[in-house]
Amino acid sequence: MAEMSYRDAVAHGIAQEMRRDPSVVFLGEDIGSAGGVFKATVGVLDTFGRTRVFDTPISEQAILGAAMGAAMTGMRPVAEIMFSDFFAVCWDIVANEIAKTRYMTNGQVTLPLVIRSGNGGGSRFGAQHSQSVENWAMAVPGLKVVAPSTPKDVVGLLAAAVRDTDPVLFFEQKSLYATKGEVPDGEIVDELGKASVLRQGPAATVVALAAMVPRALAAAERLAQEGIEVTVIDLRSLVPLDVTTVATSVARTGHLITVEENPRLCGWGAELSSIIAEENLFDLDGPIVRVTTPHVPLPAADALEDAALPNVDRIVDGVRRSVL
Amino acid sequence: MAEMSYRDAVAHGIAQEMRRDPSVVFLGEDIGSAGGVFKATVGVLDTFGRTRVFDTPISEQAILGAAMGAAMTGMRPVAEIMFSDFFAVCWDIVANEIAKTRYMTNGQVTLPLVIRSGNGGGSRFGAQHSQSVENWAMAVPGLKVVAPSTPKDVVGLLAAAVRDTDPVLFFEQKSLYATKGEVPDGEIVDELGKASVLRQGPAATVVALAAMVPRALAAAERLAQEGIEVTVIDLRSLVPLDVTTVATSVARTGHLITVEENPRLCGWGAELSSIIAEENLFDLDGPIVRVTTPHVPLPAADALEDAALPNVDRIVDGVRRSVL
Amino acid sequence: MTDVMQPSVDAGPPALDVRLRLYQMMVEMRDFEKRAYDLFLQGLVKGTSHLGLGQEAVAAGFGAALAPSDYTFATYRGHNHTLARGVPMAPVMAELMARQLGLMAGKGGSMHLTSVAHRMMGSYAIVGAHLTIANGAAWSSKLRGAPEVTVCFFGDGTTNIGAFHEALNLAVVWNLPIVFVCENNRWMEYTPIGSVTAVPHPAADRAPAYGLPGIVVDGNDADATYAVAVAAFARARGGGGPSLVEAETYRHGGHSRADPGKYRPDEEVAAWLERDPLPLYRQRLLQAGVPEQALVSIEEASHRAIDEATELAKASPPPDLSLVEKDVYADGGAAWRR
Amino acid sequence: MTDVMQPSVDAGPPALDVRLRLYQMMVEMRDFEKRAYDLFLQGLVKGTSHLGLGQEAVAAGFGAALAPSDYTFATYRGHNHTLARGVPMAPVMAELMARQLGLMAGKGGSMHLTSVAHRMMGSYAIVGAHLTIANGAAWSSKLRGAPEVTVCFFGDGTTNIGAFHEALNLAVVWNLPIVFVCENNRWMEYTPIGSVTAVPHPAADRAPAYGLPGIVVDGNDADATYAVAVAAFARARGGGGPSLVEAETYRHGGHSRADPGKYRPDEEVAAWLERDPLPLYRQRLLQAGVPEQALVSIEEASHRAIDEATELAKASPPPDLSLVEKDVYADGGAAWRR
Ligand SMILES: Cc1ncc(C[n+]2csc(CCOP(=O)(O)OP(=O)(O)O)c2C)c(N)n1
Ligand SMILES: Cc1ncc(C[n+]2csc(CCOP(=O)(O)OP(=O)(O)O)c2C)c(N)n1
Ligand SMILES: [Mg+2]
Ligand SMILES: [Mg+2]
Repeated sequence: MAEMSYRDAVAHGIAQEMRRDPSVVFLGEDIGSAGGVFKATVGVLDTFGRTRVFDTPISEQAILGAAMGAAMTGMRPVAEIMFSDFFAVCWDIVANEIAKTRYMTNGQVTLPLVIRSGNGGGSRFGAQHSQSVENWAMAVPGLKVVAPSTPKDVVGLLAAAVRDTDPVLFFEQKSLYATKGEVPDGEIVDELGKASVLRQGPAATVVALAAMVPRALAAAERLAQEGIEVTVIDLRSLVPLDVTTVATSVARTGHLITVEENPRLCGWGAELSSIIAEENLFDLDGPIVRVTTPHVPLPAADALEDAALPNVDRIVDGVRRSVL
Repeated sequence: MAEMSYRDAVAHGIAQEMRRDPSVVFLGEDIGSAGGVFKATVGVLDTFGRTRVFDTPISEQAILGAAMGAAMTGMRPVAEIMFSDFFAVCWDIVANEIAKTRYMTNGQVTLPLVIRSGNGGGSRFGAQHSQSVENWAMAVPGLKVVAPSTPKDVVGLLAAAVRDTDPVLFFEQKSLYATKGEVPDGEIVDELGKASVLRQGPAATVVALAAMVPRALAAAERLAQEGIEVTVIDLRSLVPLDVTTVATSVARTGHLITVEENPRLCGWGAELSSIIAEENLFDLDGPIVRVTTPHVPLPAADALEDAALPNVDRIVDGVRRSVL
Repeated sequence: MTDVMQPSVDAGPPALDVRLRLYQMMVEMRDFEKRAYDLFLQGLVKGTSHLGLGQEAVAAGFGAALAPSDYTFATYRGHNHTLARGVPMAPVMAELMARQLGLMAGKGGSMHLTSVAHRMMGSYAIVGAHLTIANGAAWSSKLRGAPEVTVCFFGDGTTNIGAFHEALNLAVVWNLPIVFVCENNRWMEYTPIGSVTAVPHPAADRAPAYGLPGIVVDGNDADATYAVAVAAFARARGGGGPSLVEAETYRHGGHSRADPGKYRPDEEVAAWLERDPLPLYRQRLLQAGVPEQALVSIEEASHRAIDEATELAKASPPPDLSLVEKDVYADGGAAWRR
Repeated sequence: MTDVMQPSVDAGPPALDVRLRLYQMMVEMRDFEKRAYDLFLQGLVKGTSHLGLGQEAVAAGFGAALAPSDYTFATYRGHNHTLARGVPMAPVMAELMARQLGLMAGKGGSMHLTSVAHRMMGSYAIVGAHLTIANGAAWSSKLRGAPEVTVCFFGDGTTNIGAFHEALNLAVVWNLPIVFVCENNRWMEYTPIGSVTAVPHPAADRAPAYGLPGIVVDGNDADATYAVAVAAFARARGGGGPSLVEAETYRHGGHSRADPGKYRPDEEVAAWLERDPLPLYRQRLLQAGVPEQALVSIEEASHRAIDEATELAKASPPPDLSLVEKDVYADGGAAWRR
């Protein structure tokens, strides 16, 4: 067991998998010599050399196309899209090619690849470098979608993603890179599609993802001081989606609050809410409240960005609106 | 009043606006000489000539970039993205540039432009030419999103879109191009963000969009024969979203069923469902049922595609599941 | 403007067995596409389809030069390229007809023909994307140290989309064993390439932008395409890196099944029909002393093959509806939840 | 490899008033960027920022040649280009400091400087996209029959992304009044352009792919950039269509505020610091007989201006929180529902 930053856990996880499996190769912009613009892949090039680690031109379509073609033919590439906003310049390769090819070929093609990306706001980078777009991926059939909230989950879920035979989009929340946590020694392999129940409480079920998890926990703490004990679930993965864990909890608490960085419309919170409203409506004792960023691009100024992103106050408020 | 196909209504609507306003220009692939691959813009080039109508290379980013730059500087471009699947190759221009620029510039830049696109399945074109992606657009703050279901609405909503000072994504459902309807003579201008109540009934509220509207109406007809009278609402526009009309109806009927071509996860149906589950939960007497395409890419074979898309049986079934 | 290199075909014509093989491939492609067109008229080919009638000499020349372990990537106009890899006619036709027997059981359709067993790695329907994916296969060969080459076909219109540029640059930077083949048939869908392109040779004039020589070949001459293919594949296999070849050709019909192709000047069509690669090649083989009977028996065998394939495809039922929710994920299913 | 054309600057140096203006612009840019760096060290510049230190001669040369009604499009490394359009220092600095006084009241940040009133049509942070948008402005000028020219700046790394290719081709096909300026500072973020590009001159060697001449200019020589700009703008204004110019230059610091730039070889940095455009130009003006006092007063005025701007920006409060939900739509609000 060692304390490690979320940032370092990325390099650790990649190295673990590259060491294990020689078919794992790693490509992206500035990932090699520079160790990544977020310094999340420092040391990987030194350890594995230029036959396994590839600095690319600024050509996101070419990066993901290369990953896809290599995955079709025996490799297990890990590609980086530096900021998840840049998925927009290569969305065709993700949504039309990678997501659909197994299906279109009636299962002939298998695409064991991982696309890592720095996701989310809080860094004052402005509207084109701050988006949370994991919901874009969730909306496209054929992709798996993962978003860890702790260093330990980074390592374990990254390992699971690399070993998975399907394409996995792996969202690293930029605002978490500097956070730290304990990571067990030795090889860690987690499982995709299992939510974590981080805190148990009968009053409500609060479901969060990535950077919203610590905020949801802080909100739970605050509510506990008022005697409102809530359950907090870290979803960890959007596809597969652990509906069972959420539904089971809602059956107990009667209240669901989702907390997401996505802008208001069509986020994963809407999906989860609508599943419960369809399948578990009569378990509900109060409205399903979604706490989200408002439906706006993210502003750059610190004061404005902080006001836009969900915070502890708004989560506490959301819980109150449901349980009242 | 004249009968007109949905297809012809497109050309009619474009011509109406180009005649009215010389700053409206029209660009896209094969839209001019060929009259569009769906023959939806036949005659526009002949009427307005090559100083207003522009056949482009296969360069979707360049097409939308040109539209954006022109809109910033005094023009009102109407651009075509031939199949809405191709938004994936120019998603950056849509989601990162067009959607965000007004906000990022603190309102300095105005982008009065329309992007028309052939959307949806039913044509046996396979997974890369059949998607319904209006939910992709809805998920991005800064865009308006419209999807007409009748020839009359094509003309009226297209006019409203062209006159709107915001960027509007205008989804033409391919499977509706051959359908016909009455279109009033003279200039028609509709309003964005107003749903149409097409049928009134106390048993449930069925909300549909585009090609799902006629199917929802057929399902309502079938249910009526069993004595179940439902309300059918054509949403017509996703942004602005006419929550009021839907919520008002749900308050009366106690049941909401959404019918969408989108694949299962994060469609507009989920958004609408979650809004009602948050704001009108106690109006509900039964689960909110979403009828969608399953979360799969669309298969090409007619038998498979028909089995995948929502049909009258599944809508009838969805209503039954809610009202029982 | 860049000088365009005509490849030297000084090596003389291919060996006779290769030439007969080239002829056979072209005849089979022609028979297949003509039958596909007939079946479309009969309402039996569903959805869309994009015929390669007139462009057979490109598919045959490059196809014949491939080794079995090499990879092919093609576009929606990929029937010829699929047959060129030895994929039997019946499952290809059955795919066009949306039958269970189809190469992908109807799930992909005519635009997505794929047979991994034949190293036909797919037909792609988004213009340009597959150039980047083909790079990946070539990169993988290099990573695995396998002596495989990748060939990637695409149209003239594809040279103006961003993915083309990204793919060509990366292929050169990584020195990949890949050959890009632009089938310049002068038209995109309904728009002539010349009207929307900054240079006369949409591919060859761009080759220098990637440090490559501009190669133009007569795409209606199977000997020429074969010679260029052999040279480019040898270069790739020898570690010499990518090539970009522009093959000048013409599609005899419209862009896709719904299109009669009437927008093209009559004289242009007539001129190209006179340069139809099949009669040209037949004539050349006869002149080279091949007995006509040899050609006739190739033709008859092909006619029999397409008839049999048609019957097999017709006899196949529509795909089982359970396929709708199969193979979204590698576990064989479509389950996105737990 | 394409021969690269050096533009002829036979016309002789620009007039003295232009040269003094060029010097003044460069001094102001330099002062601004140095101050931005200091304020970053003091924790007062928030978020990221990408300084143009060392690249002033490009922004000044092209900026000075623009007419007031011409349009500028730039990247996140756009401070210099914004100042070059006459945008006052205070709102620019305030934007970097996330204050209400900011050019966009803090909503855009340093990467998105825009002042439509000054025809500074935006700084864009997605590599490549703005080349296509700049085309749109140039197209609009043409449609409106207005004698405006558009200039679009971008980096060397941008030449490998698809949007570059699409934009250049369309600009030529539509014969747009636009000048694309590649500021080749040899590095992308932390990767040298040469290691990921198929040709030595990432922009100029690609020009022929769009039927354009390859133009390389010394980007650290303000007289040279000005001369090239005048020629290219005249061509565009005269209906001669687009130009693609590659200006060779260097950034003195790291890519962005977090980056000390240590990955670059010491000798490389040293060599380029010796070719710092400011002392070079100062020296040249002195040699041309400009009295030193003229230069000193330009420098002093600039120092005063940046001090004043800094104070103004510091005095401004953070933006009003109501701005979060303002101006998503043209009605001024963020209402997506009715
Ligand atoms: C990104 C994208 N844009 C547009 C289309 C529609 N489209 C399909 S084929 C085609 C023409 C392609 O022309 P070319 O590359 O010359 O190939 P050809 O059909 O002539 O073989 C177009 C525009 C598409 N499939 N993908
Ligand atoms: C599509 C996209 N990919 C990657 C990035 C991240 N990024 C920002 S600047 C940059 C380097 C750009 O290099 P260059 O074009 O040479 O411009 P310079 O920074 O040197 O001025 C990269 C990779 C981005 N903003 N957009
Ligand atoms: Mg073509
Ligand atoms: Mg650079």
